[in-house]
Amino acid sequence: MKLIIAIVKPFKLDDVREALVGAGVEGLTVSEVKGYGRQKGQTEIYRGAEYQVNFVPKVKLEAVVDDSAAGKAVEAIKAAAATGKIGDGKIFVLNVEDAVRIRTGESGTAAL
Amino acid sequence: MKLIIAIVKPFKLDDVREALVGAGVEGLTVSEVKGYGRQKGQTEIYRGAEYQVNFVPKVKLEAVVDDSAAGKAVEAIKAAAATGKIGDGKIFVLNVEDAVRIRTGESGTAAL
Amino acid sequence: MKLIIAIVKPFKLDDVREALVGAGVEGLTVSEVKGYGRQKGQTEIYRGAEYQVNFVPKVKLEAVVDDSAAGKAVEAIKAAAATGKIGDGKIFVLNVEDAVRIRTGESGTAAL
Amino acid sequence: MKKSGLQKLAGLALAAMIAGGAFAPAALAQDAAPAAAPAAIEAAPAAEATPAPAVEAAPAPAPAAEEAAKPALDTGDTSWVLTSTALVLMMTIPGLALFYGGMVRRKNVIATVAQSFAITAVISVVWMIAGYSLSFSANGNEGLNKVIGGLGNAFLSGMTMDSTNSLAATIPESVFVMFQMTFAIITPALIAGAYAERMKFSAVLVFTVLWSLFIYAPTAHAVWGGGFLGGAGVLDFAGGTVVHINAGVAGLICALVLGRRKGYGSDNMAPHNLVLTMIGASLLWVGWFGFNAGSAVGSNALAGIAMLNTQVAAAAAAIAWMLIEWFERKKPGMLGLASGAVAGLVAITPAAGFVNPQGALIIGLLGGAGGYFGAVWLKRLLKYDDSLDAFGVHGIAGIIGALLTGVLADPAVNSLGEGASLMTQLYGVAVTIGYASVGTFIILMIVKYTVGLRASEEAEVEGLDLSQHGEALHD
Amino acid sequence: MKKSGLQKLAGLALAAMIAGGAFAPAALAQDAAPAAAPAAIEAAPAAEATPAPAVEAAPAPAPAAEEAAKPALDTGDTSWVLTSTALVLMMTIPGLALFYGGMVRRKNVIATVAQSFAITAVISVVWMIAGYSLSFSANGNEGLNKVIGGLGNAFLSGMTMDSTNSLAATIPESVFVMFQMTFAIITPALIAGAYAERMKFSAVLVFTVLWSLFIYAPTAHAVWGGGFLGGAGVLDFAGGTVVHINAGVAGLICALVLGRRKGYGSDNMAPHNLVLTMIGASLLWVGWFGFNAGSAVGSNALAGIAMLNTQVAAAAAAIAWMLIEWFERKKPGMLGLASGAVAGLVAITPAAGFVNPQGALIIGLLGGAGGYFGAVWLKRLLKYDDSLDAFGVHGIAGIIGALLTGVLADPAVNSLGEGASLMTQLYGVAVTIGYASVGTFIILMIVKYTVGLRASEEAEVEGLDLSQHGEALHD
Amino acid sequence: MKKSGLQKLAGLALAAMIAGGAFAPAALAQDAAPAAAPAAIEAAPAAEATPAPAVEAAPAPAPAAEEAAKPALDTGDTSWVLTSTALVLMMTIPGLALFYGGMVRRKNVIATVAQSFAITAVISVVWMIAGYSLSFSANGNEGLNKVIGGLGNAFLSGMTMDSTNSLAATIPESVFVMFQMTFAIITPALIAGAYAERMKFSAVLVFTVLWSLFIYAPTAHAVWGGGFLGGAGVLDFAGGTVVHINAGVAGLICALVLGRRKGYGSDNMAPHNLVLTMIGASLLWVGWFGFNAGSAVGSNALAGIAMLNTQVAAAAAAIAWMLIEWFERKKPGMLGLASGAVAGLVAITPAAGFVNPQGALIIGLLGGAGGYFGAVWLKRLLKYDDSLDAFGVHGIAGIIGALLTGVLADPAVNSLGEGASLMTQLYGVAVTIGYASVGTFIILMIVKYTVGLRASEEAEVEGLDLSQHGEALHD
Ligand SMILES: Nc1ncnc2c1ncn2[C@@H]1O[C@H](COP(=O)(O)OP(=O)(O)O)[C@@H](O)[C@H]1O
Ligand SMILES: Nc1ncnc2c1ncn2[C@@H]1O[C@H](COP(=O)(O)OP(=O)(O)O)[C@@H](O)[C@H]1O
Ligand SMILES: Nc1ncnc2c1ncn2[C@@H]1O[C@H](COP(=O)(O)OP(=O)(O)O)[C@@H](O)[C@H]1O
Repeated sequence: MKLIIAIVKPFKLDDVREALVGAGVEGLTVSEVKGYGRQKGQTEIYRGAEYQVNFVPKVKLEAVVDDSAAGKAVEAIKAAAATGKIGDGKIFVLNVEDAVRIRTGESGTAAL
Repeated sequence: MKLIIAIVKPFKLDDVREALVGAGVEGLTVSEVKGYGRQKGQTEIYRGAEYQVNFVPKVKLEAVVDDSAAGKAVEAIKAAAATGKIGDGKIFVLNVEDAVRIRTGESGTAAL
Repeated sequence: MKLIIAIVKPFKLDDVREALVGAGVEGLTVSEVKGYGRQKGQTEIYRGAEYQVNFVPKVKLEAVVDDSAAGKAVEAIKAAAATGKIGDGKIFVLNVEDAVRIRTGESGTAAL
Repeated sequence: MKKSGLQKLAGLALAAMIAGGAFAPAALAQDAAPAAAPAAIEAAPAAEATPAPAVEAAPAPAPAAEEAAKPALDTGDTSWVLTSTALVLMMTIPGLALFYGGMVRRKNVIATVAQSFAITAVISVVWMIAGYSLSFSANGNEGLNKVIGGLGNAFLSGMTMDSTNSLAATIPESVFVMFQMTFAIITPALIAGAYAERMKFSAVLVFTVLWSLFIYAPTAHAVWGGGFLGGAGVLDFAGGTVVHINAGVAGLICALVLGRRKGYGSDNMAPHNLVLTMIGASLLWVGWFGFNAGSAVGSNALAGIAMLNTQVAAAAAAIAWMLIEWFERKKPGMLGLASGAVAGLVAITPAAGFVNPQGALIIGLLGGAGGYFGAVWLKRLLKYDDSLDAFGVHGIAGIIGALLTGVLADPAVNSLGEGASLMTQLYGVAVTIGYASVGTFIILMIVKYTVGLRASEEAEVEGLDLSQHGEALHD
Repeated sequence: MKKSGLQKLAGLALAAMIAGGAFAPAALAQDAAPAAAPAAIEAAPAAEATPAPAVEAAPAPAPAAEEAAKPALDTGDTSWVLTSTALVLMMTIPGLALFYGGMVRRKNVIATVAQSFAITAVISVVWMIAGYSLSFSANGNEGLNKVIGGLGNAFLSGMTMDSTNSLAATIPESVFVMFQMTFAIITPALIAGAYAERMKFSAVLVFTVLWSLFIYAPTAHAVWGGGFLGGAGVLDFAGGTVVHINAGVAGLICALVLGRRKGYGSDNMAPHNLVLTMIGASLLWVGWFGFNAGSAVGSNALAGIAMLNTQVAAAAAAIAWMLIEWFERKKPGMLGLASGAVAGLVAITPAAGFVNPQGALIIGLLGGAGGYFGAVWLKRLLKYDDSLDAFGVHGIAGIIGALLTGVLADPAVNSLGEGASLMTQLYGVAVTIGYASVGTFIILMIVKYTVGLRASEEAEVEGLDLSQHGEALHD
Repeated sequence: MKKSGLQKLAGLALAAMIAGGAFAPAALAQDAAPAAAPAAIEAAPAAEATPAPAVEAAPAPAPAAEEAAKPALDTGDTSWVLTSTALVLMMTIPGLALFYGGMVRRKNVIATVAQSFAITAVISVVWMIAGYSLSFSANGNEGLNKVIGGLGNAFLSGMTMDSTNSLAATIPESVFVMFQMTFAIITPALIAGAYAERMKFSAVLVFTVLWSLFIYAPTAHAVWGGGFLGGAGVLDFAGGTVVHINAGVAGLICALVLGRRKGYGSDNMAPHNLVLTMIGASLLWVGWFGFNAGSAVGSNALAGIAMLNTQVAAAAAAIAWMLIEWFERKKPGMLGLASGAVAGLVAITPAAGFVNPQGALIIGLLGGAGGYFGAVWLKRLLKYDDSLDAFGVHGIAGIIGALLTGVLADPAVNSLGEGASLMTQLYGVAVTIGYASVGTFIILMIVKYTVGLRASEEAEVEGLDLSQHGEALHD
């Protein structure tokens, strides 16, 4: 199994979720994160004091999928999340050794 | 070493923490996340406009443990987080290549 | 490629970011998390009712780097995040199988 | 203790009467003075200070003989009571809504503020339909009049552009109706602190309507509207008994009947946003100027001293709570400051127009300490879950204030204070406690077996915001 | 419908006149009574109740013959209008700012509250420079005076420590200027609900200034300041037409011209913080006492009944909305309660000093239901994006209230209500709708082709907080 | 500059006197007029407008000869000052608490609002015990009376239901005590902006008590209570000198003595929630009506013009700040609008009852620009860390307003303005600056070497919420 981590623009979340579901992914977990990269953060000035906010709001999606489904999932994210502008984000793929569904105790691919 | 990622219901957090501590886990890191899965989110209606919130609040626990302790830790989470109802969550196990304790510079299992 | 996960004290975030950038890391992703470990949380008392908050606010940095850059990155974090006091945090290193830059479709090391 | 037993009986009798409309037992007929509630009499000396003589000096628009006796409307008095009405409404929305809303968990904040808001709406209409009449009109039946008003002013019929209520002769009746409405609103809203985070919204509404008609109206009538408590000389300047003890005791019964919140004692139930609570406490404090100084129903030295006493007591109580907390908890908190201030405001309420500022200082210090005792020690001891301490703060501090009014009333401030006595105050307190507890219990039972009282366990875990209102905070 | 067509024409004519300064067509010269707006006449009976006779009885400081006729300033009346001014300002900041601020998405909350705040600042100065004069001074040209005031009081010149406005003879002119200023402030601020989350900040400012001068001032003059609508007997006690229909209709035009927010219908646009909205609605409610009861420009029974009516209608409307929502949506929400209350407050505004409390109850129930209809059904039907329902709530409930005033006015409450007629009210409503829609459209076009109306798509996606103000919430 | 040096000396002398009780050096005995502070004299013309003649016309309740001379209490005046008291209390809690609370970092918000709240409680009691007496009673020793009141009214002894203060003859003394108390409360609360995010809570309390007794009371006495500054003709209608310059300068000294916050210049210290700041600024604005118009201590044209001037100046200053910011920072922000409004309110405070609206417009524009200069340029230049710009806004705008009062006072508005002079105003400003800076410094030293001033570095990093109060925001 693979853990696919995707960091994307927040307003793309729903599109990406739909694309993943379309690609057969049945579950995923999302967190609000702040990203640092080529896309620069903004500067805010309050009463003359300048604060550089180096981070840009992003969302991180994590989905564990069967090895065979990983390629399709990555493609789906890539297609749905792209705007062509800087800051579109990244996808990382990691190996997962085991998965367990807490409710049923199933493990392995059956747990996804 | 293994990284155990568990996504559980928020009100189970304290139970799970206690179970993990009981299983010998000495440190863990928690984040608030939103989950998508079999358990459906809720619909909110404001002045007639319907907003489907597809995500359900969950917490994600991450604990890095010694290879030998991983099985026990997974069992502990499974036992503590289960309610038997849909949405109980998942546990994933990944391999960790190295760990470092920042304060002391220790690395490997000693760092946990 | 390696995924470097670092859990550090929130007020060290900017120092760590700068150190990583100094070490050649070009992108990273940050989340607010709560940590449990040797450093204890605080107790709050409201009208005589005691609530133990077992978790301490931390930030989690995630950076995927080229294998060759991993060691330098870990060192950089270690140096920048240390205060010598309990709660300084941990660094974990995991293997990453693939990376994709959404905007361009590049993959592998080129995507970082 | 024999007397207190008797009074509980009296309370029960009251309940029976209102429910069944039975006649008042002779035992209650303690030669009630003819309906002269405190405020009414104040109006007289107050009027002297106002340019009333002008009326006498103006023979031209010669009014009828009976009208001549009636003091003219006073624009200054009217202005202050209009203002006070706005201030007291502000106490409930947004004041109390925020005070309570900040103390609950995040998942219940919308539901908690919605309770204050909905109670405001519902009671406004109830008051117009029947509440005002039951509280402040005379009941044709003299026996019944000791405990409940008539329905002659139902739907505010009988109120005209020229009419006044005898308790407030220098302001239009509409202004008196409105001012008193805001008291009728805040009282059941205060009870919400006790049942917070677990009562069904429908239950809140039904409970509120019944409680207002069957507990609040008779109590207000008994103390202020010409009933037996005012007649017996019980002093309650602005509602220590009618509002705070009443609501506090009702809250205690609610907490006992509903049982504890799921997870009480194990889950983290820390107040989610003390900034909201601070705003709420502040608006309660500011609004209380209308509550207490407005109860002079005039713009005069009595209003002035009531406001000053209010301020001194609130401040002293905040300091008292802060210091005890500093000692016991090692750190003084914002919640303590806010709670202390509210306890002091509660404690001074019955006394505001009877004591001097030195007396207010004492009442504040003791009220603050008493509130701490109620919310921190007593609750811990007895293990009931009065979520936001409606009883701990309003009940206990209300009792302290009501009793101290009997001790510290200064006739130089208010000639009505001359007859003040601890025993009479105790009598008023005991009757109110007895009546409120029995009556609230009965109403809760009625609600329980009709619409049901408590949200389902699932709903409670999910949070009342989503389960009761389908809404959530998104930030 | 012929009549309504005529009135639209009249509206257009008005627009032309103000823009070009042309003379009023004879068609409009419907023998307007000499400038006697409602409030002015009220002042008379009110004064009788106040110690006015004292003035007659005091021959010593013998005033000139003409002065003798003029009623003296009354400290009580003045006090209440001063207070009302504070209450109405509080309606806009922080009331309306929060009511709206809680309903937008998190990324737009600072921008939304900044709009209310900036509008307050800008209109205050505009009012001082020209707004007051155009609204409430007489225009030397009798024809023009039917539709717009003169510039004799520009920069408040002519106002002295002794002057009064004829509409409010017992209070200093400065107090009347201030009180009316707060109405001029809130009206354009209300429109912001329609263009929320997408209009450029610079456009907001320019639009506001033009709208206030060219739409608000003539309307206020026509209804209250001696113009043709007041002259025709159109009743508007506190601004149902001048404020709410006017702002609601302008909002609708803004929504139509600006188009929908990006993502409307697909993105989650749920209100981000209904606690803020609750605070806002509460402060609007409390502040509305100043709005409606203050419009009696005196401290008397008329103010009393206006306040009472305001409360009853707000409460009834909140209940009505809640019940419909409970039925349709299965759960009653905090947003519904707040929206209902505001709808009721809007609906009672024109009627507050004309109807009795029973009438207020009816207006509240219908106003609440009408607001629900406007904000939920109508918007869904017609698919325009009136972001926060400026038209749905203020427009619709305003129209309901204005029309019902013609039906329910009770001469026992206010003798001016005797002439009340549904047709006259309809006439006032139609003229206002016609004028406001045409005028607003023209102004929007001017703004569009000068500073531009809408924020760039990028700016809208990023959020107005950062894009317009360079600020963000950090918690 | 010789004169200013002299005045600093005078300031030092004052400090010595109060601390040691020494006699006033003859040098200070600049023939002070017998205690007639501005407000007192206003009361006279105001009274004329009120139905005072009625008293003369009413021979029946024949008062003693001396009483006949005394103007009667006026319910309208009383009503407005009661209302104003509520408004000014609301400025501090929750107004200032939120204004400041929104500007700090999230970890310090509870501590920041707790400071305002605790200061309110503590000063209320201090004022009752000694503050009022030291400020507004006459000192038996004529020399001392120039700089400090006596203790004859300590614990408010001597105040009766009939007594009045000579500065406010038409309202009960209790009302005057309360009204002035709210000024005594807000002044030290304002200073908190300078030491925010780093001062220990215990230090805040001790500092506040000492500062109120040793700096505020003498200043209030010197300007309003019959002391040498009022005697010298220094005009300060509502506290530009006594409240704002005083607090602003004290804040600067605090900032200098405490040093910068840890991380100043490198850490992100952006305001965490500008919605809270907007609420705070709005309530300050609305409450300021009580502050300035209430300072007429009557309900008359003077109150009216003061309110109008307040509004115009606040609005003009918000616009001025916004425009400068738009130019310099490219985007106008909510914080700028709020800061500008507050700067304008500060600037108009000394002038509110002396200038005409055109003058207020000028004061507002300059006050807003001056505040921008103080908070943005001056702070950047001099590198002190006045966390929330207590000095930048209150100090600078206060000075501008005080000086412009001397230039723009219009005798047609207030006959007292006739003697207005820039030099006299400068004298008042200089003495206040001198006295406040030296006195504050001494008090800070006392606190430093007793309870300690600054929270530990660890506590500062953790945040004052947890470290000082053991509480946290949970949302
Ligand atoms: N090496 C990395 N490790 C972890 N996260 C990264 C890395 N590089 C980029 N990211 C994340 O991806 C986001 C987008 O990256 P950025 O460089 O801004 O744009 P782009 O991917 O289009 O070149 C960043 O905000 C950050 O959250
Ligand atoms: N494949 C997956 N990858 C990542 N997270 C998942 C995956 N499947 C489920 N989850 C997480 O687990 C949670 C519970 O899953 P759900 O399908 O609702 O219930 P259950 O596990 O009981 O069948 C989800 O809300 C989501 O956060
Ligand atoms: N085994 C672990 N797995 C995941 N996170 C951990 C683990 N141990 C520690 N942490 C994280 O590191 C933080 C610091 O650890 P702690 O034990 O408090 O201090 P130290 O590392 O200095 O001994 C914790 O708050 C937690 O977030």
